[in-house]
Amino acid sequence: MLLLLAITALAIAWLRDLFAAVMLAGIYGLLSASFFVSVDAVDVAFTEAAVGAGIFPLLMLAALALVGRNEQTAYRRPLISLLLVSITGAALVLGTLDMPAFGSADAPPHNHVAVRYIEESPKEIGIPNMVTSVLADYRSFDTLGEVVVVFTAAMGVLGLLFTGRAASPGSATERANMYDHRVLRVVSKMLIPLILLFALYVQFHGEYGPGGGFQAGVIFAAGIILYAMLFGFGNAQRVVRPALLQILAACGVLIYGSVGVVCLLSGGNFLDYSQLLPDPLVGRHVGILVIELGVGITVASAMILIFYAFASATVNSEEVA
Amino acid sequence: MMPFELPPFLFFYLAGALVLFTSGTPRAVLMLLIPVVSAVNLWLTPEGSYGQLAFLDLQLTLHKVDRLSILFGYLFHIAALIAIIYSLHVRDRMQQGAAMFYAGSALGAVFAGDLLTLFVFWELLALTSVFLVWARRSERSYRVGMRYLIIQVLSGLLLLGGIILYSREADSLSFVEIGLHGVYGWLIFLAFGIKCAFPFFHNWLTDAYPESTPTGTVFLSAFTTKVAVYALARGYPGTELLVYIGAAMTCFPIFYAVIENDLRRVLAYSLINQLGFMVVGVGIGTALSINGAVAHAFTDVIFKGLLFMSMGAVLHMTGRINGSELGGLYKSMPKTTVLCIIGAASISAFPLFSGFVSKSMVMSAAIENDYPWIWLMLLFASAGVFHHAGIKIPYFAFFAHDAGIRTSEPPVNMLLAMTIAAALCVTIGIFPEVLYQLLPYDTGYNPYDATHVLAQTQLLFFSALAFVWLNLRHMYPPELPSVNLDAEWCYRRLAPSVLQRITGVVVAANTALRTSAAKLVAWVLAYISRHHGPDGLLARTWPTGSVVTWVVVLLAVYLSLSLF
Amino acid sequence: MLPELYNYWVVILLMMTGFYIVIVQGNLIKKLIGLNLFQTSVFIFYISLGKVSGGSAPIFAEGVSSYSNPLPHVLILTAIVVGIATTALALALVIRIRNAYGTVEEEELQQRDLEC
Amino acid sequence: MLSHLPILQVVVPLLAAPACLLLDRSRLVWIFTVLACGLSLLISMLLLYQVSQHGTLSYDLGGWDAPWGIEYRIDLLSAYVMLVVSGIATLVIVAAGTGLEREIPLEKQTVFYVTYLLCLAGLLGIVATGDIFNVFVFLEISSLATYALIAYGRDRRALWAAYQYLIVGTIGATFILIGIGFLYSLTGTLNMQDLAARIPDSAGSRTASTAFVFIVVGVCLKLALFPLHLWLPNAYAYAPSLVTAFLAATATKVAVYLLIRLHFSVFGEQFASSSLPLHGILLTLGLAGVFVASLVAIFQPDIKRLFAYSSIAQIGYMIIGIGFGTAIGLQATLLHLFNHALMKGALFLALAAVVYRLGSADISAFRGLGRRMPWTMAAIVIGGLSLIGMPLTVGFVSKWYLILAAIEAGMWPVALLVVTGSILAVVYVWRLVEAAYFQPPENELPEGLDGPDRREAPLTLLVPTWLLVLVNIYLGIDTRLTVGTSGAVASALLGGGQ
Repeated sequence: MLLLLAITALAIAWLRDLFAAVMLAGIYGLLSASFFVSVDAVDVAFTEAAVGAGIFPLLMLAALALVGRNEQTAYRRPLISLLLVSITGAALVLGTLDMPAFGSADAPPHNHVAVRYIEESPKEIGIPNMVTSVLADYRSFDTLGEVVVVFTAAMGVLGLLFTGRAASPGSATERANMYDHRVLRVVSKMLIPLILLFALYVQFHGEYGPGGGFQAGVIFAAGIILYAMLFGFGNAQRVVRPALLQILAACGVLIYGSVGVVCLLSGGNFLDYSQLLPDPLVGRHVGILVIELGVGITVASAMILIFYAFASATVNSEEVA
Repeated sequence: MMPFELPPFLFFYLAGALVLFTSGTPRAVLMLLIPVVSAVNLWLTPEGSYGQLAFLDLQLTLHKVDRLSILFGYLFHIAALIAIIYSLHVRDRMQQGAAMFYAGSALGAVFAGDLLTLFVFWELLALTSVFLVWARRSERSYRVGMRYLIIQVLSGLLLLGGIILYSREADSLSFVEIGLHGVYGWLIFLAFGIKCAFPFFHNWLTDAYPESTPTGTVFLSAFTTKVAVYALARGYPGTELLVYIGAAMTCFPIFYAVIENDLRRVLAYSLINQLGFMVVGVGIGTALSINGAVAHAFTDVIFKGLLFMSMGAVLHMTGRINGSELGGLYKSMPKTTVLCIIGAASISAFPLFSGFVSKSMVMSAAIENDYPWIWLMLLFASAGVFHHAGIKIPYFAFFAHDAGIRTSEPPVNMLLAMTIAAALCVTIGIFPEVLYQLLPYDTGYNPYDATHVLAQTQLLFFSALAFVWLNLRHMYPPELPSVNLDAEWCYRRLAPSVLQRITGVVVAANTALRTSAAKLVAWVLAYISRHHGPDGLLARTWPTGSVVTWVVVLLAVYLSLSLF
Repeated sequence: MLPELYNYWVVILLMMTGFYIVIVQGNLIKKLIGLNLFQTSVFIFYISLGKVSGGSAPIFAEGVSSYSNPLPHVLILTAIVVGIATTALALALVIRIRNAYGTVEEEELQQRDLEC
Repeated sequence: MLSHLPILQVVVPLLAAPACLLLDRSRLVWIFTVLACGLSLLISMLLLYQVSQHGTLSYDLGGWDAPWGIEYRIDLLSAYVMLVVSGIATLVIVAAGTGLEREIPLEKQTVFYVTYLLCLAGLLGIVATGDIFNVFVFLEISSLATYALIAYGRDRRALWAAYQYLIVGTIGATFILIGIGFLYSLTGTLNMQDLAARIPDSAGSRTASTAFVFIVVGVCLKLALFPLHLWLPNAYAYAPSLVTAFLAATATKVAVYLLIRLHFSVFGEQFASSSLPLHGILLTLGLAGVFVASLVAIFQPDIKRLFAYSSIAQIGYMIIGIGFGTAIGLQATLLHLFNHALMKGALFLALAAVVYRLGSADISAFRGLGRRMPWTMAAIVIGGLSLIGMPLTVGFVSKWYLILAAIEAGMWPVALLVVTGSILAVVYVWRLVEAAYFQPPENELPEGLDGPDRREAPLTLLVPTWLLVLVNIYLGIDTRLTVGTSGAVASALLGGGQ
């Protein structure tokens, strides 16, 4: 598995065609996702599949459409760089020689903080998925930060690209590239509601199985993006307006944050859900649900916003040209 | 007694700030009032330390009054007042504001109770004074001011370095006798030396002072170097090295002064020469000699101020200052002429004039302490002074052949300032006790004994005779000021050619040294700009890859350093 | 020793490949792919840390006593999100660069800056 | 509510950001942003007071105890840095009220303010947290926001600069992440205090050394230590002027904070100096930075770039202070951290005023500026004097301690080089003064005709600038606050860590 990964990586380095490189990067994402499954990191695998094999290549392709797929072949002192990189790699290999062996159960990471997560979290939090417990409760502030990172990126992209102009209906750009594929359109018309449903399932199932707000948000976004690709951005933007998305993205963060503030007002520390309701365990449940919802909303709307921004950049650059 | 213990610099700084925002009569009144108020304040301040202040982990004393500092305090007040009167007609906010700040800084430095405060005012002195040079607002004065500033700041940096070392060594910052011990002693010595225009560090003075405005030079001549003398008197009394340095300072400017055509530059050289007497006095280090040095500083400020003022008046009225272009001005500026002659008599140490009273103390101290050679040098220098400052200045400006310039007396305020200075010169000359009372030590010295008076008069008489004779024979041509003839007649034993050659060699060596230094600097600059200039290797915009390369390199280096 | 640390070495290999791409390639998009490789290698590193032999996925189930460590998983979830957020922003930058300069090759960028 | 101050410090700007987006009118957004920044400044003052009265504060997020949950930990050092960051942020945002209109189109201003608040929240989060992974998260928030802010610059080179910074910054952050991973594999914890307790057990292991190396390199990238500084000049030069003012005064300072925190509080001085000849490296690189950057600054025609290079040089001084490895050296670093924020904040704000009026920060724009914009130019001069290290300004205080530290450590040449570096600063500051006061303006306007570029900068720009300048002078004379605080912090950090 890892060997495959390494080969893919080298192939990416070798390839000149950006399009192929992006595709390989997608495959690389899938491969690493399956590696994550093989080492029991199902949540991570799910996310990596959605991101590495989904959103990442999608964004890359959208950008490539604007930038062009051909790369120039001028390399900068490849030999020296190769040498440098190899030396550093060798030094690193030396540096890892006394690392705890792979999978050994008595390595320090497994015997300190993690013990409590594994042994106590089903009782303390009351949900089986320990990753969700840690993510949404023990270290929920990190997750708030993570949502804010997505929000920040969306804001950055917005500031950079978005002009606020929707493509005027009926213009040439209205018809998306894949508009002519009738079969695709019919199939996806049926598929998109399913995708959205699945997103909702992932959203609310996160406590029990792999999944949660982030994955759900990504999937939801993927559904909308698919719609946009097939039916044109103008149509998509009429269905889900960018202004609304901005508000939603902000609201998601605010929902998350206000849960924290409510906890604070009801006498606990920031994000201490046990204060939300008289029964601390139920309170935790509610807290986790609400913040996961916030995560989902922000991630979905941020991803769609980013995609819209890329799309509108396409439209604009075509108009300029 | 709170209100009477304010440090004097506060008054001047306040005045400086106000001057920037006022004009006309209020400004004039303000500028005149401030030194008076400040002087009264100083008069009422008993000796002691005031304005203690904790800075960093150090104890600072902003304001410390003792006998040495108070003498300079009075001196600077007098000088400031005279210079202010002299410059009342000037309508230039920047110049007058800077002058007030400058005088204030000098006072601050003199009353600084610790070295760090001294350093602060030392730098402020440099910063504020440079505006007086720039006030002439010409390209040349800008360049000169720049050089001046660099050297002054350098002196400050040396001082700071010395102070830091000193504070570690002595664990205190109070400004007491330092002496040439260790690196810090030398650093501080050098810093003081630069400001005091020691040989090889004197160029800033002769460079900058003649380039300032007519009024600016009067201020400049009073403060900077005297602060340095004060600092030397406090930090390095009795350092023998100073005797030799001082002696050199008295002699070498004479060569330059004699060949110089710009009369204010002549005065600048003679300023260095007078400083030499003070430095010798400090270096000998006995009560008498220190008294002499301090007293000479006192009188020098006034008579040198008077001379600069009279030359300033000439420049102000005629727009010319080169000896070769002037002459015959006594017809149109008789009062200025008389005042200038009083100044000339003082600097030449005529009995009954102030220079005699103070200079003779240093000379006596040199004899008493077995420095016969030094005494001889000082004697030679005295004669030289008489020649270039006492005779040359008034003669070429006001007499000599008539250059045909017809003008009038300078403005009343200028005349008034000069009159006050002249009156002081004469008063001190006749009643030296007034000055002696103020001196740090009580020595009961009497300048008017027969030997002194006789020796001095004899010297002066022969010099004058020589000059007159030369002139009658038309052998002292003002049109060719670079020909140096006077020394031959002062000291017949020295052949004129030898002297001329020495002068030539000194000047040539100096020039050669400077050009090669300039070349070196230019080369270094070119080298630096090749790499650091906007398109140089180190300033270029680099591609992302090379930035990352550095990351990798650093990572590898760190790793190998930490693993092996 | 080899099988025990094999994972880390592959991680290092991936990391260095990513680096190599970032250093050598002049194309801004290719650099991003390289950066992504580099980041992913770190994910693999973390997840490898969390593996416990014989453990199962950290979702509570009756009768399972040994789980893999959930903490690295949580951290990497965050890191993946951070990674994609960075990529999105970077791509937006690349698009703007392309619009402003007309190229995404670094050498040409440098030349065009020198021209003006 | 007072017990919640540590979290409020971060959460206020963090949540103000999305709330800002909901307001639509840009004037309203500005007022809101100013309020949010002002509030966080107030909180940071209260925090500093609390910490100085009651000692270190600890705050468990989500109510979970420290090694399991995320802990916020405010000691004197973090309170001190947060005060700098939020203070500068507030002043800059006040100035943005009018200063922004010429640099960023109106329709993008809302998003700009949102990003600004996010950046502030990220920076404060880095400083406040006691959890090493949380550092990474907030580092990324602030970094992403920074990249976006830089890209707002009008010059197209801003884009490329932002891209470069993004690549380099991401590598830096990922390095830190790798370092965290190594540490975790060694100790099983992410809490800084817990780490500090557990690292000595595994001192000498290669893993620990490797972790340290990764973290140091990563942080050095962020703080633009020579030779990893290549991203900085362009980023600062082409970003909008106000952004530059904010970043120059805060971002690198937070990076320096991070270096100090990780070096002294997590790894501990003993480990750090035994695993790497770090002191030597830091001294060498710091000095190299001072000289190379100062020399480059001397020749720069673009004044923003000039001051960007001078920032690199000043960072060099801070690093030198750490490199001595003594309490007084560290104190010098902390002083300079604070003081440099003050002076660079003032300088870049004044530059923003110049750009606002003249549309350019080229040296030619400065000709005759002393008459056109006397207040702005005076601020630049005082800021420049501070940069040089003139007495009566804060610059002197930090240089003084730096030199003391050098002498105490017996490193004469270093002390001498520090002084020489100051002389280089004199030269580049002088170029500005010369242009402003001694050269005629490039295009002299007819007398009596008040063109738009003849006037002094608007008050909203001048007041924050002069506030900084006055603080600059005040703290240069009354040094109790800075010297006292930094002294206490330095001895606490070196006295076995907190």
